[in-house]
Amino acid sequence: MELKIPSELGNEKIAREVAATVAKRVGFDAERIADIKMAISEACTNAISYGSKADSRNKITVILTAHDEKLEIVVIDPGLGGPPPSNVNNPDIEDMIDGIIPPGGMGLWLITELMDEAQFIQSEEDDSTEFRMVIYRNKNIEQ
Amino acid sequence: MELKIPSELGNEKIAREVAATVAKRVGFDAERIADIKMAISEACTNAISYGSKADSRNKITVILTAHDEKLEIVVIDPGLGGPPPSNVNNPDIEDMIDGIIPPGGMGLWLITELMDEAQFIQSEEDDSTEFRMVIYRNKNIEQ
Amino acid sequence: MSDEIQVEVQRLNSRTAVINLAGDVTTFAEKPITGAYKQISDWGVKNVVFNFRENDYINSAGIAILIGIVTEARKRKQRLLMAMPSSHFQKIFRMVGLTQYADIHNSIDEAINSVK
Amino acid sequence: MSDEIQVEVQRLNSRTAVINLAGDVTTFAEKPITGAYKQISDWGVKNVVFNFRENDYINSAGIAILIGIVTEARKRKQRLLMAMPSSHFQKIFRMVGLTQYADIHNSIDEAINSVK
Ligand SMILES: Nc1ncnc2c1ncn2[C@@H]1O[C@H](COP(=O)(O)OP(=O)(O)O)[C@@H](O)[C@H]1O
Ligand SMILES: Nc1ncnc2c1ncn2[C@@H]1O[C@H](COP(=O)(O)OP(=O)(O)O)[C@@H](O)[C@H]1O
Repeated sequence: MELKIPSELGNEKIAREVAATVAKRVGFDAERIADIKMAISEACTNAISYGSKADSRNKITVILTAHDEKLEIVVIDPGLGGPPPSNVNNPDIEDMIDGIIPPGGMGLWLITELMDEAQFIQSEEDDSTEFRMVIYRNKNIEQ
Repeated sequence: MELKIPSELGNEKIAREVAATVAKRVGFDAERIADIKMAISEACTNAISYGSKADSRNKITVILTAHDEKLEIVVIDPGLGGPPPSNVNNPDIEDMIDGIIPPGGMGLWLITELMDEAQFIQSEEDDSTEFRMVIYRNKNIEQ
Repeated sequence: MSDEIQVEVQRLNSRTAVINLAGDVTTFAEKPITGAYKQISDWGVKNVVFNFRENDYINSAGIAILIGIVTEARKRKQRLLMAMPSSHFQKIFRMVGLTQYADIHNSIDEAINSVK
Repeated sequence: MSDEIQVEVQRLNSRTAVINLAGDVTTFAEKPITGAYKQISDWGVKNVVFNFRENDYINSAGIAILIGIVTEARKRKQRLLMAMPSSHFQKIFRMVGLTQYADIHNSIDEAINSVK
Protein backbone atom coordinates (compact mmCIF):
# COMPACT_ATOMS: atom_id res chain seq x y z
CA MET A 1 0.00 0.00 0.00
CA GLU A 2 0.99 3.57 -0.53
CA LEU A 3 0.75 6.70 1.55
CA LYS A 4 1.41 10.23 0.37
CA ILE A 5 1.78 12.92 3.04
CA PRO A 6 2.65 16.62 3.04
CA SER A 7 6.22 17.26 4.13
CA GLU A 8 5.53 18.71 7.53
CA LEU A 9 7.20 17.63 10.75
CA GLY A 10 4.69 15.69 12.83
CA ASN A 11 3.19 14.00 9.79
CA GLU A 12 5.66 11.16 10.26
CA LYS A 13 3.16 10.02 12.89
CA ILE A 14 0.68 9.17 10.18
CA ALA A 15 3.22 6.90 8.50
CA ARG A 16 4.06 5.41 11.87
CA GLU A 17 0.42 4.53 12.62
CA VAL A 18 -0.07 3.07 9.16
CA ALA A 19 3.05 0.94 9.49
CA ALA A 20 1.96 -0.25 12.95
CA THR A 21 -1.48 -1.21 11.68
CA VAL A 22 -0.08 -3.08 8.68
CA ALA A 23 2.60 -4.83 10.78
CA LYS A 24 0.01 -5.89 13.32
CA ARG A 25 -2.28 -7.21 10.62
CA VAL A 26 0.49 -9.36 9.16
CA GLY A 27 1.48 -10.76 12.53
CA PHE A 28 4.51 -8.84 13.82
CA ASP A 29 4.87 -8.89 17.60
CA ALA A 30 4.74 -5.83 19.81
CA GLU A 31 8.50 -5.43 20.08
CA ARG A 32 9.06 -5.59 16.33
CA ILE A 33 6.17 -3.17 15.82
CA ALA A 34 7.83 -0.68 18.17
CA ASP A 35 11.05 -1.07 16.14
CA ILE A 36 9.19 -0.48 12.89
CA LYS A 37 7.44 2.59 14.29
CA MET A 38 10.70 4.14 15.38
CA ALA A 39 12.50 3.34 12.12
CA ILE A 40 9.75 4.66 9.86
CA SER A 41 9.47 7.81 11.97
CA GLU A 42 13.17 8.50 11.60
CA ALA A 43 13.13 7.81 7.87
CA CYS A 44 10.11 10.05 7.34
CA THR A 45 11.52 12.79 9.55
CA ASN A 46 14.66 12.79 7.39
CA ALA A 47 12.62 12.74 4.17
CA ILE A 48 10.66 15.72 5.48
CA SER A 49 13.56 17.71 7.01
CA TYR A 50 16.26 17.11 4.42
CA GLY A 51 14.67 15.61 1.33
CA SER A 52 11.77 18.09 1.21
CA LYS A 53 13.24 21.01 3.16
CA ALA A 54 10.24 20.74 5.54
CA ASP A 55 8.07 22.51 2.98
CA SER A 56 4.55 21.11 3.20
CA ARG A 57 3.91 21.86 -0.45
CA ASN A 58 6.23 18.93 -1.06
CA LYS A 59 5.09 15.40 -0.41
CA ILE A 60 6.75 12.25 0.72
CA THR A 61 5.55 8.82 -0.29
CA VAL A 62 5.68 5.71 1.83
CA ILE A 63 5.22 2.31 0.22
CA LEU A 64 4.58 -0.67 2.47
CA THR A 65 4.71 -4.17 1.06
CA ALA A 66 3.97 -7.18 3.22
CA HIS A 67 5.68 -10.36 2.06
CA ASP A 68 5.34 -13.76 3.71
CA GLU A 69 8.15 -13.30 6.17
CA LYS A 70 9.06 -9.67 5.92
CA LEU A 71 7.78 -6.16 5.60
CA GLU A 72 9.37 -3.82 3.09
CA ILE A 73 9.15 -0.08 3.62
CA VAL A 74 10.22 2.48 1.04
CA VAL A 75 10.23 6.20 1.86
CA ILE A 76 10.53 8.51 -1.13
CA ASP A 77 11.31 12.23 -0.98
CA PRO A 78 11.77 14.80 -3.77
CA GLY A 79 15.54 14.81 -3.29
CA LEU A 80 15.92 18.44 -2.26
CA GLY A 81 18.46 17.45 0.39
CA GLY A 82 21.03 16.51 -2.19
CA PRO A 83 22.63 13.09 -2.35
CA PRO A 84 22.04 11.12 0.83
CA PRO A 85 25.00 9.86 2.86
CA SER A 86 26.57 6.67 1.59
CA ASN A 87 27.54 5.39 5.00
CA VAL A 88 26.22 5.56 8.53
CA ASN A 89 28.38 6.57 11.46
CA ASN A 90 28.08 5.06 14.90
CA PRO A 91 27.13 7.84 17.27
CA ASP A 92 29.77 8.68 19.81
CA ILE A 93 27.65 9.37 22.85
CA GLU A 94 30.69 10.01 25.05
CA ASP A 95 31.88 12.82 22.81
CA MET A 96 28.34 14.20 22.79
CA ILE A 97 28.13 14.13 26.57
CA ASP A 98 31.58 15.71 26.87
CA GLY A 99 30.34 18.47 24.57
CA ILE A 100 32.90 17.67 21.87
CA ILE A 101 30.19 17.09 19.28
CA PRO A 102 26.57 18.27 19.50
CA PRO A 103 24.04 15.60 20.46
CA GLY A 104 22.27 14.30 17.35
CA GLY A 105 22.88 12.46 14.12
CA MET A 106 21.54 9.18 15.40
CA GLY A 107 18.54 8.64 13.13
CA LEU A 108 20.10 6.58 10.38
CA TRP A 109 22.18 4.63 12.85
CA LEU A 110 19.08 3.74 14.90
CA ILE A 111 17.35 2.58 11.75
CA THR A 112 20.21 0.27 10.79
CA GLU A 113 20.19 -1.16 14.32
CA LEU A 114 16.44 -1.78 14.33
CA MET A 115 15.85 -2.97 10.77
CA ASP A 116 17.30 -6.01 9.03
CA GLU A 117 18.15 -4.06 5.87
CA ALA A 118 18.33 -0.33 5.19
CA GLN A 119 19.81 1.65 2.35
CA PHE A 120 19.36 4.72 0.18
CA ILE A 121 18.61 4.23 -3.49
CA GLN A 122 19.15 7.10 -5.89
CA SER A 123 16.27 7.07 -8.36
CA GLU A 124 17.33 6.69 -11.99
CA GLU A 125 14.25 8.40 -13.37
CA ASP A 126 14.22 11.66 -11.46
CA ASP A 127 15.90 13.50 -8.59
CA SER A 128 13.96 11.73 -5.89
CA THR A 129 15.67 9.91 -3.06
CA GLU A 130 14.43 6.51 -1.96
CA PHE A 131 15.19 4.94 1.36
CA ARG A 132 14.42 1.24 1.56
CA MET A 133 14.07 -0.78 4.75
CA VAL A 134 13.27 -4.44 5.31
CA ILE A 135 12.31 -6.11 8.56
CA TYR A 136 11.72 -9.82 9.06
CA ARG A 137 8.88 -11.04 11.18
CA ASN A 138 11.14 -13.43 13.07
CA LYS A 139 14.52 -12.25 14.11
CA ASN A 140 16.46 -15.48 13.59
CA ILE A 141 15.08 -16.45 10.25
CA GLU A 142 17.37 -17.81 7.52
CA GLN A 143 17.76 -14.93 5.13
CA MET B 1 -2.87 13.32 2.21
CA GLU B 2 -3.54 10.25 0.20
CA LEU B 3 -3.66 6.56 0.98
CA LYS B 4 -3.86 3.74 -1.54
CA ILE B 5 -4.73 0.30 -0.20
CA PRO B 6 -5.41 -3.11 -1.75
CA SER B 7 -9.11 -3.94 -1.85
CA GLU B 8 -9.17 -6.56 0.84
CA LEU B 9 -11.61 -6.67 3.73
CA GLY B 10 -9.77 -5.76 6.92
CA ASN B 11 -7.66 -3.13 5.15
CA GLU B 12 -10.28 -0.54 6.03
CA LYS B 13 -8.53 -0.57 9.40
CA ILE B 14 -5.52 1.09 7.86
CA ALA B 15 -7.70 3.94 6.58
CA ARG B 16 -9.37 4.12 9.98
CA GLU B 17 -6.07 4.50 11.81
CA VAL B 18 -4.83 7.11 9.37
CA ALA B 19 -8.03 9.10 9.71
CA ALA B 20 -7.85 8.89 13.50
CA THR B 21 -4.25 10.09 13.52
CA VAL B 22 -4.99 13.00 11.19
CA ALA B 23 -8.15 13.97 13.06
CA LYS B 24 -6.31 13.92 16.36
CA ARG B 25 -3.50 16.03 14.94
CA VAL B 26 -5.94 18.68 13.79
CA GLY B 27 -7.77 18.78 17.10
CA PHE B 28 -10.92 16.68 16.84
CA ASP B 29 -12.16 15.36 20.17
CA ALA B 30 -12.43 11.69 21.08
CA GLU B 31 -16.12 11.40 20.27
CA ARG B 32 -15.78 12.96 16.82
CA ILE B 33 -12.74 10.76 16.17
CA ALA B 34 -14.81 7.67 16.98
CA ASP B 35 -17.47 8.91 14.53
CA ILE B 36 -14.86 9.47 11.83
CA LYS B 37 -13.36 6.03 12.39
CA MET B 38 -16.72 4.34 12.01
CA ALA B 39 -17.72 6.36 8.94
CA ILE B 40 -14.47 5.84 7.09
CA SER B 41 -14.54 2.12 7.91
CA GLU B 42 -18.02 1.79 6.43
CA ALA B 43 -17.12 3.80 3.33
CA CYS B 44 -13.96 1.76 2.75
CA THR B 45 -15.74 -1.53 3.40
CA ASN B 46 -18.27 -0.59 0.72
CA ALA B 47 -15.54 0.55 -1.68
CA ILE B 48 -13.80 -2.81 -1.12
CA SER B 49 -16.88 -5.07 -1.16
CA TYR B 50 -18.93 -3.43 -3.90
CA GLY B 51 -16.70 -0.99 -5.76
CA SER B 52 -13.76 -3.40 -6.10
CA LYS B 53 -15.52 -6.73 -5.74
CA ALA B 54 -13.18 -7.52 -2.81
CA ASP B 55 -10.39 -8.33 -5.25
CA SER B 56 -7.09 -7.28 -3.69
CA ARG B 57 -5.57 -6.66 -7.12
CA ASN B 58 -7.81 -3.61 -7.13
CA LYS B 59 -7.02 -0.62 -5.00
CA ILE B 60 -9.03 1.98 -3.21
CA THR B 61 -7.79 5.49 -2.59
CA VAL B 62 -8.55 7.61 0.45
CA ILE B 63 -7.88 11.33 0.36
CA LEU B 64 -7.93 13.25 3.62
CA THR B 65 -7.87 17.03 3.62
CA ALA B 66 -7.79 19.01 6.83
CA HIS B 67 -9.33 22.46 6.54
CA ASP B 68 -9.55 25.01 9.34
CA GLU B 69 -12.83 23.82 10.72
CA LYS B 70 -13.49 20.56 8.94
CA LEU B 71 -12.00 17.35 7.69
CA GLU B 72 -12.85 16.17 4.20
CA ILE B 73 -12.59 12.50 3.35
CA VAL B 74 -12.91 11.11 -0.16
CA VAL B 75 -12.96 7.36 -0.79
CA ILE B 76 -12.44 6.31 -4.40
CA ASP B 77 -13.06 2.83 -5.81
CA PRO B 78 -12.73 1.49 -9.37
CA GLY B 79 -16.50 1.48 -9.82
CA LEU B 80 -16.95 -2.26 -10.33
CA GLY B 81 -20.10 -2.19 -8.17
CA GLY B 82 -22.00 -0.23 -10.77
CA PRO B 83 -23.67 3.07 -10.03
CA PRO B 84 -23.95 3.70 -6.30
CA PRO B 85 -27.36 4.28 -4.73
CA SER B 86 -28.74 7.78 -5.08
CA ASN B 87 -30.54 7.77 -1.77
CA VAL B 88 -30.08 6.26 1.65
CA ASN B 89 -32.82 4.34 3.41
CA ASN B 90 -33.42 4.49 7.13
CA PRO B 91 -32.94 1.00 8.48
CA ASP B 92 -36.09 -0.60 9.81
CA ILE B 93 -34.73 -2.44 12.79
CA GLU B 94 -38.17 -3.72 13.84
CA ASP B 95 -38.64 -5.44 10.51
CA MET B 96 -35.14 -6.88 10.83
CA ILE B 97 -35.86 -8.22 14.29
CA ASP B 98 -39.20 -9.63 13.18
CA GLY B 99 -37.35 -11.42 10.38
CA ILE B 100 -39.23 -9.55 7.64
CA ILE B 101 -36.00 -8.19 6.17
CA PRO B 102 -32.50 -9.53 6.80
CA PRO B 103 -30.36 -7.52 9.23
CA GLY B 104 -27.97 -5.27 7.34
CA GLY B 105 -27.88 -2.37 4.93
CA MET B 106 -27.02 0.16 7.61
CA GLY B 107 -23.60 1.35 6.49
CA LEU B 108 -24.54 4.36 4.39
CA TRP B 109 -27.23 5.35 6.84
CA LEU B 110 -24.76 5.29 9.74
CA ILE B 111 -22.36 7.44 7.74
CA THR B 112 -25.02 10.07 7.04
CA GLU B 113 -25.90 10.11 10.75
CA LEU B 114 -22.29 10.50 11.88
CA MET B 115 -20.91 12.89 9.27
CA ASP B 116 -22.06 16.41 8.47
CA GLU B 117 -22.04 15.80 4.71
CA ALA B 118 -21.88 12.58 2.69
CA GLN B 119 -22.56 11.84 -0.94
CA PHE B 120 -21.46 9.78 -3.92
CA ILE B 121 -19.90 11.55 -6.86
CA GLN B 122 -19.72 9.77 -10.19
CA SER B 123 -16.36 10.56 -11.74
CA GLU B 124 -16.56 12.28 -15.12
CA GLU B 125 -13.17 11.07 -16.27
CA ASP B 126 -13.43 7.35 -15.72
CA ASP B 127 -15.65 4.67 -14.21
CA SER B 128 -14.48 5.22 -10.66
CA THR B 129 -16.89 5.96 -7.86
CA GLU B 130 -16.10 8.67 -5.34
CA PHE B 131 -17.70 8.95 -1.96
CA ARG B 132 -17.16 12.27 -0.22
CA MET B 133 -17.67 12.97 3.46
CA VAL B 134 -17.18 16.11 5.50
CA ILE B 135 -17.11 16.45 9.25
CA TYR B 136 -16.83 19.68 11.22
CA ARG B 137 -14.63 19.91 14.25
CA ASN B 138 -17.39 21.50 16.28
CA LYS B 139 -20.88 20.20 15.98
CA ASN B 140 -22.75 23.47 16.22
CA ILE B 141 -20.69 25.52 13.88
CA GLU B 142 -22.37 27.87 11.39
CA GLN B 143 -22.13 26.06 8.09
CA MET C 1 -4.49 -11.61 7.32
CA SER C 2 -6.85 -12.24 10.15
CA ASP C 3 -9.10 -10.00 12.08
CA GLU C 4 -9.02 -11.02 15.62
CA ILE C 5 -12.05 -11.56 17.76
CA GLN C 6 -11.91 -13.70 20.84
CA VAL C 7 -15.17 -15.01 22.19
CA GLU C 8 -15.46 -16.80 25.50
CA VAL C 9 -18.56 -18.08 27.24
CA GLN C 10 -19.04 -18.22 30.97
CA ARG C 11 -21.93 -19.94 32.74
CA LEU C 12 -22.82 -18.11 35.93
CA ASN C 13 -25.77 -20.24 37.00
CA SER C 14 -28.69 -22.08 35.45
CA ARG C 15 -30.32 -18.83 34.40
CA THR C 16 -27.48 -16.56 33.33
CA ALA C 17 -24.42 -16.74 31.09
CA VAL C 18 -21.89 -14.19 29.87
CA ILE C 19 -20.40 -13.88 26.39
CA ASN C 20 -17.03 -12.12 26.66
CA LEU C 21 -15.98 -10.45 23.43
CA ALA C 22 -12.47 -9.17 22.84
CA GLY C 23 -11.63 -7.61 19.52
CA ASP C 24 -13.42 -6.24 16.51
CA VAL C 25 -17.13 -6.80 16.05
CA THR C 26 -17.22 -7.10 12.25
CA THR C 27 -18.20 -9.67 9.59
CA PHE C 28 -15.34 -11.85 10.79
CA ALA C 29 -17.02 -12.08 14.19
CA GLU C 30 -20.24 -13.63 12.92
CA LYS C 31 -19.40 -17.32 13.39
CA PRO C 32 -17.69 -16.94 16.78
CA ILE C 33 -20.49 -14.79 18.20
CA THR C 34 -23.45 -16.79 16.90
CA GLY C 35 -21.62 -20.00 17.87
CA ALA C 36 -21.15 -18.75 21.44
CA TYR C 37 -24.76 -17.63 21.58
CA LYS C 38 -26.02 -21.05 20.40
CA GLN C 39 -23.84 -22.77 22.96
CA ILE C 40 -25.24 -20.87 25.92
CA SER C 41 -28.76 -21.12 24.54
CA ASP C 42 -28.34 -24.89 24.53
CA TRP C 43 -27.63 -24.62 28.26
CA GLY C 44 -31.12 -23.18 28.57
CA VAL C 45 -30.14 -19.87 30.17
CA LYS C 46 -32.66 -17.06 30.19
CA ASN C 47 -30.28 -14.12 30.61
CA VAL C 48 -27.55 -13.46 28.10
CA VAL C 49 -24.94 -10.87 29.08
CA PHE C 50 -22.65 -9.53 26.36
CA ASN C 51 -19.40 -8.16 27.80
CA PHE C 52 -18.09 -5.44 25.50
CA ARG C 53 -15.26 -4.27 27.74
CA GLU C 54 -12.54 -5.26 25.30
CA ASN C 55 -14.02 -3.90 22.09
CA ASP C 56 -13.55 -0.61 20.43
CA TYR C 57 -14.44 -1.32 16.82
CA ILE C 58 -17.90 -2.27 15.66
CA ASN C 59 -19.21 -1.79 12.16
CA SER C 60 -22.59 -2.14 10.50
CA ALA C 61 -21.95 -5.83 9.84
CA GLY C 62 -21.27 -6.28 13.55
CA ILE C 63 -24.49 -4.49 14.42
CA ALA C 64 -26.35 -6.78 12.01
CA ILE C 65 -24.95 -9.77 13.92
CA LEU C 66 -26.32 -8.35 17.17
CA ILE C 67 -29.70 -7.70 15.57
CA GLY C 68 -29.76 -11.33 14.47
CA ILE C 69 -29.13 -12.35 18.07
CA VAL C 70 -32.00 -10.14 19.26
CA THR C 71 -34.30 -11.97 16.84
CA GLU C 72 -33.21 -15.36 18.18
CA ALA C 73 -33.37 -14.21 21.80
CA ARG C 74 -36.96 -13.05 21.36
CA LYS C 75 -37.94 -16.42 19.97
CA ARG C 76 -36.33 -18.07 22.98
CA LYS C 77 -37.77 -15.51 25.41
CA GLN C 78 -34.29 -14.64 26.62
CA ARG C 79 -33.27 -11.35 28.08
CA LEU C 80 -30.26 -9.59 26.53
CA LEU C 81 -27.91 -7.38 28.56
CA MET C 82 -25.09 -5.31 27.13
CA ALA C 83 -22.37 -4.74 29.70
CA MET C 84 -19.69 -2.08 29.42
CA PRO C 85 -20.07 -0.91 25.85
CA SER C 86 -17.86 2.14 25.22
CA SER C 87 -19.65 5.47 24.95
CA HIS C 88 -19.25 5.19 21.18
CA PHE C 89 -20.87 1.73 21.15
CA GLN C 90 -23.70 3.04 23.33
CA LYS C 91 -24.32 5.89 20.96
CA ILE C 92 -24.43 3.54 17.98
CA PHE C 93 -26.72 1.08 19.82
CA ARG C 94 -29.05 3.96 20.59
CA MET C 95 -28.94 5.31 17.04
CA VAL C 96 -29.81 1.95 15.55
CA GLY C 97 -32.51 1.27 18.14
CA LEU C 98 -30.87 -1.77 19.70
CA THR C 99 -31.38 -0.25 23.15
CA GLN C 100 -35.11 -0.97 22.81
CA TYR C 101 -34.31 -4.66 22.91
CA ALA C 102 -31.37 -4.89 25.28
CA ASP C 103 -30.41 -3.10 28.50
CA ILE C 104 -27.13 -1.27 28.78
CA HIS C 105 -25.11 -1.73 31.97
CA ASN C 106 -21.93 -0.07 33.16
CA SER C 107 -20.49 -3.22 34.65
CA ILE C 108 -20.89 -6.97 34.51
CA ASP C 109 -21.97 -6.98 38.15
CA GLU C 110 -24.64 -4.38 37.48
CA ALA C 111 -25.92 -6.47 34.57
CA ILE C 112 -25.96 -9.66 36.64
CA ASN C 113 -27.59 -8.03 39.63
CA SER C 114 -30.37 -6.66 37.44
CA VAL C 115 -31.55 -10.19 36.67
CA LYS C 116 -31.10 -11.72 40.12
CA MET D 1 -0.80 21.25 14.09
CA SER D 2 0.81 20.68 17.41
CA ASP D 3 2.61 17.77 18.86
CA GLU D 4 1.64 17.43 22.41
CA ILE D 5 4.04 17.04 25.25
CA GLN D 6 3.08 17.90 28.77
CA VAL D 7 5.84 18.48 31.24
CA GLU D 8 5.26 18.91 34.95
CA VAL D 9 7.78 19.32 37.71
CA GLN D 10 7.36 18.08 41.24
CA ARG D 11 9.67 18.90 44.13
CA LEU D 12 9.85 15.99 46.55
CA ASN D 13 12.34 17.45 48.99
CA SER D 14 15.45 19.60 48.97
CA ARG D 15 17.46 16.90 47.22
CA THR D 16 15.05 15.29 44.75
CA ALA D 17 12.61 16.41 42.07
CA VAL D 18 10.57 14.61 39.44
CA ILE D 19 9.96 15.67 35.84
CA ASN D 20 6.72 14.07 34.65
CA LEU D 21 6.56 13.75 30.87
CA ALA D 22 3.35 12.93 29.05
CA GLY D 23 3.41 12.73 25.28
CA ASP D 24 5.93 12.46 22.50
CA VAL D 25 9.62 13.00 23.18
CA THR D 26 10.59 14.66 19.89
CA THR D 27 12.04 17.98 18.68
CA PHE D 28 8.88 19.70 19.87
CA ALA D 29 9.69 18.59 23.42
CA GLU D 30 13.05 20.37 23.60
CA LYS D 31 11.95 23.64 25.14
CA PRO D 32 9.50 22.14 27.67
CA ILE D 33 11.98 19.51 28.82
CA THR D 34 15.05 21.71 29.09
CA GLY D 35 12.89 24.41 30.71
CA ALA D 36 11.66 21.98 33.35
CA TYR D 37 15.17 20.72 33.91
CA LYS D 38 16.51 24.26 34.40
CA GLN D 39 13.71 25.03 36.82
CA ILE D 40 14.46 22.12 39.13
CA SER D 41 18.18 22.72 38.82
CA ASP D 42 17.59 26.23 40.09
CA TRP D 43 16.03 24.65 43.17
CA GLY D 44 19.41 23.03 43.75
CA VAL D 45 18.23 19.42 43.75
CA LYS D 46 20.82 16.69 43.35
CA ASN D 47 18.55 13.90 42.08
CA VAL D 48 16.52 14.33 38.93
CA VAL D 49 13.87 11.68 38.25
CA PHE D 50 12.36 11.53 34.76
CA ASN D 51 8.95 9.88 34.79
CA PHE D 52 8.34 8.24 31.41
CA ARG D 53 5.13 6.45 32.33
CA GLU D 54 3.03 8.39 29.85
CA ASN D 55 5.28 8.23 26.82
CA ASP D 56 5.39 5.79 24.01
CA TYR D 57 7.07 7.74 21.23
CA ILE D 58 10.66 8.88 21.37
CA ASN D 59 12.79 9.66 18.35
CA SER D 60 16.44 10.46 17.77
CA ALA D 61 15.81 14.15 18.37
CA GLY D 62 14.24 13.24 21.72
CA ILE D 63 17.24 11.13 22.61
CA ALA D 64 19.50 14.05 21.73
CA ILE D 65 17.55 16.19 24.21
CA LEU D 66 18.18 13.62 26.95
CA ILE D 67 21.87 13.46 26.07
CA GLY D 68 22.02 17.23 26.42
CA ILE D 69 20.50 16.88 29.87
CA VAL D 70 23.10 14.28 30.83
CA THR D 71 25.83 16.77 29.87
CA GLU D 72 24.29 19.46 32.05
CA ALA D 73 23.64 17.07 34.92
CA ARG D 74 27.27 16.00 34.96
CA LYS D 75 28.40 19.60 35.16
CA ARG D 76 26.05 20.10 38.10
CA LYS D 77 26.99 16.76 39.69
CA GLN D 78 23.36 15.68 39.64
CA ARG D 79 22.19 12.12 39.50
CA LEU D 80 19.70 11.18 36.75
CA LEU D 81 17.06 8.50 37.22
CA MET D 82 14.77 7.20 34.50
CA ALA D 83 11.53 5.85 35.97
CA MET D 84 9.14 3.60 34.09
CA PRO D 85 10.41 3.82 30.55
CA SER D 86 8.57 1.30 28.34
CA SER D 87 10.53 -1.77 27.31
CA HIS D 88 11.02 -0.11 23.91
CA PHE D 89 12.43 3.04 25.55
CA GLN D 90 14.72 0.90 27.69
CA LYS D 91 16.02 -0.92 24.66
CA ILE D 92 16.73 2.36 22.88
CA PHE D 93 18.38 3.87 25.98
CA ARG D 94 20.60 0.79 26.17
CA MET D 95 21.43 0.86 22.46
CA VAL D 96 22.45 4.49 22.55
CA GLY D 97 24.41 4.05 25.77
CA LEU D 98 22.31 6.37 27.90
CA THR D 99 22.06 3.68 30.57
CA GLN D 100 25.72 4.31 31.42
CA TYR D 101 24.74 7.74 32.66
CA ALA D 102 21.31 7.21 34.17
CA ASP D 103 19.71 4.43 36.19
CA ILE D 104 16.54 2.76 35.00
CA HIS D 105 13.79 2.11 37.57
CA ASN D 106 10.50 0.29 37.27
CA SER D 107 8.59 2.73 39.41
CA ILE D 108 8.83 6.24 40.75
CA ASP D 109 9.03 4.87 44.28
CA GLU D 110 11.89 2.59 43.37
CA ALA D 111 13.74 5.53 41.82
CA ILE D 112 13.12 7.74 44.86
CA ASN D 113 14.08 5.05 47.36
CA SER D 114 17.34 4.46 45.54
CA VAL D 115 18.50 7.98 46.42
CA LYS D 116 17.16 8.12 49.96
N1 LIG E 1 16.39 11.82 2.89
C1 LIG E 1 17.61 12.41 2.98
N2 LIG E 1 18.07 13.18 1.97
C2 LIG E 1 19.27 13.79 2.06
N3 LIG E 1 20.09 13.69 3.12
C3 LIG E 1 19.70 12.95 4.16
C4 LIG E 1 18.44 12.27 4.15
N4 LIG E 1 18.33 11.59 5.32
C5 LIG E 1 19.44 11.86 6.01
N5 LIG E 1 20.28 12.67 5.35
C6 LIG E 1 21.60 13.17 5.80
O1 LIG E 1 22.13 12.25 6.73
C7 LIG E 1 22.49 12.90 7.94
C8 LIG E 1 22.32 11.97 9.12
O2 LIG E 1 20.94 11.74 9.36
P1 LIG E 1 20.47 11.17 10.74
O3 LIG E 1 21.31 10.01 11.09
O4 LIG E 1 19.01 10.89 10.64
O5 LIG E 1 20.76 12.28 11.82
P2 LIG E 1 20.31 13.82 11.92
O6 LIG E 1 19.03 13.94 11.18
O7 LIG E 1 20.15 14.05 13.37
O8 LIG E 1 21.44 14.59 11.33
C9 LIG E 1 21.63 14.13 7.99
O9 LIG E 1 22.23 15.15 8.75
C10 LIG E 1 21.49 14.50 6.52
O10 LIG E 1 22.58 15.29 6.09
N1 LIG F 1 -18.93 2.04 -3.38
C1 LIG F 1 -20.11 1.52 -3.80
N2 LIG F 1 -20.27 1.20 -5.11
C2 LIG F 1 -21.44 0.66 -5.54
N3 LIG F 1 -22.50 0.40 -4.73
C3 LIG F 1 -22.40 0.69 -3.42
C4 LIG F 1 -21.20 1.26 -2.90
N4 LIG F 1 -21.40 1.45 -1.57
C5 LIG F 1 -22.63 1.00 -1.29
N5 LIG F 1 -23.25 0.55 -2.41
C6 LIG F 1 -24.62 -0.03 -2.50
O1 LIG F 1 -25.40 0.51 -1.46
C7 LIG F 1 -26.01 -0.52 -0.69
C8 LIG F 1 -26.16 -0.10 0.75
O2 LIG F 1 -24.90 -0.05 1.38
P1 LIG F 1 -24.77 -0.03 2.95
O3 LIG F 1 -25.74 0.95 3.48
O4 LIG F 1 -23.37 0.18 3.32
O5 LIG F 1 -25.28 -1.46 3.45
P2 LIG F 1 -24.79 -2.93 3.07
O6 LIG F 1 -23.38 -2.85 2.66
O7 LIG F 1 -24.98 -3.69 4.34
O8 LIG F 1 -25.70 -3.40 1.99
C9 LIG F 1 -25.12 -1.73 -0.88
O9 LIG F 1 -25.84 -2.92 -0.72
C10 LIG F 1 -24.63 -1.53 -2.32
O10 LIG F 1 -25.53 -2.07 -3.23
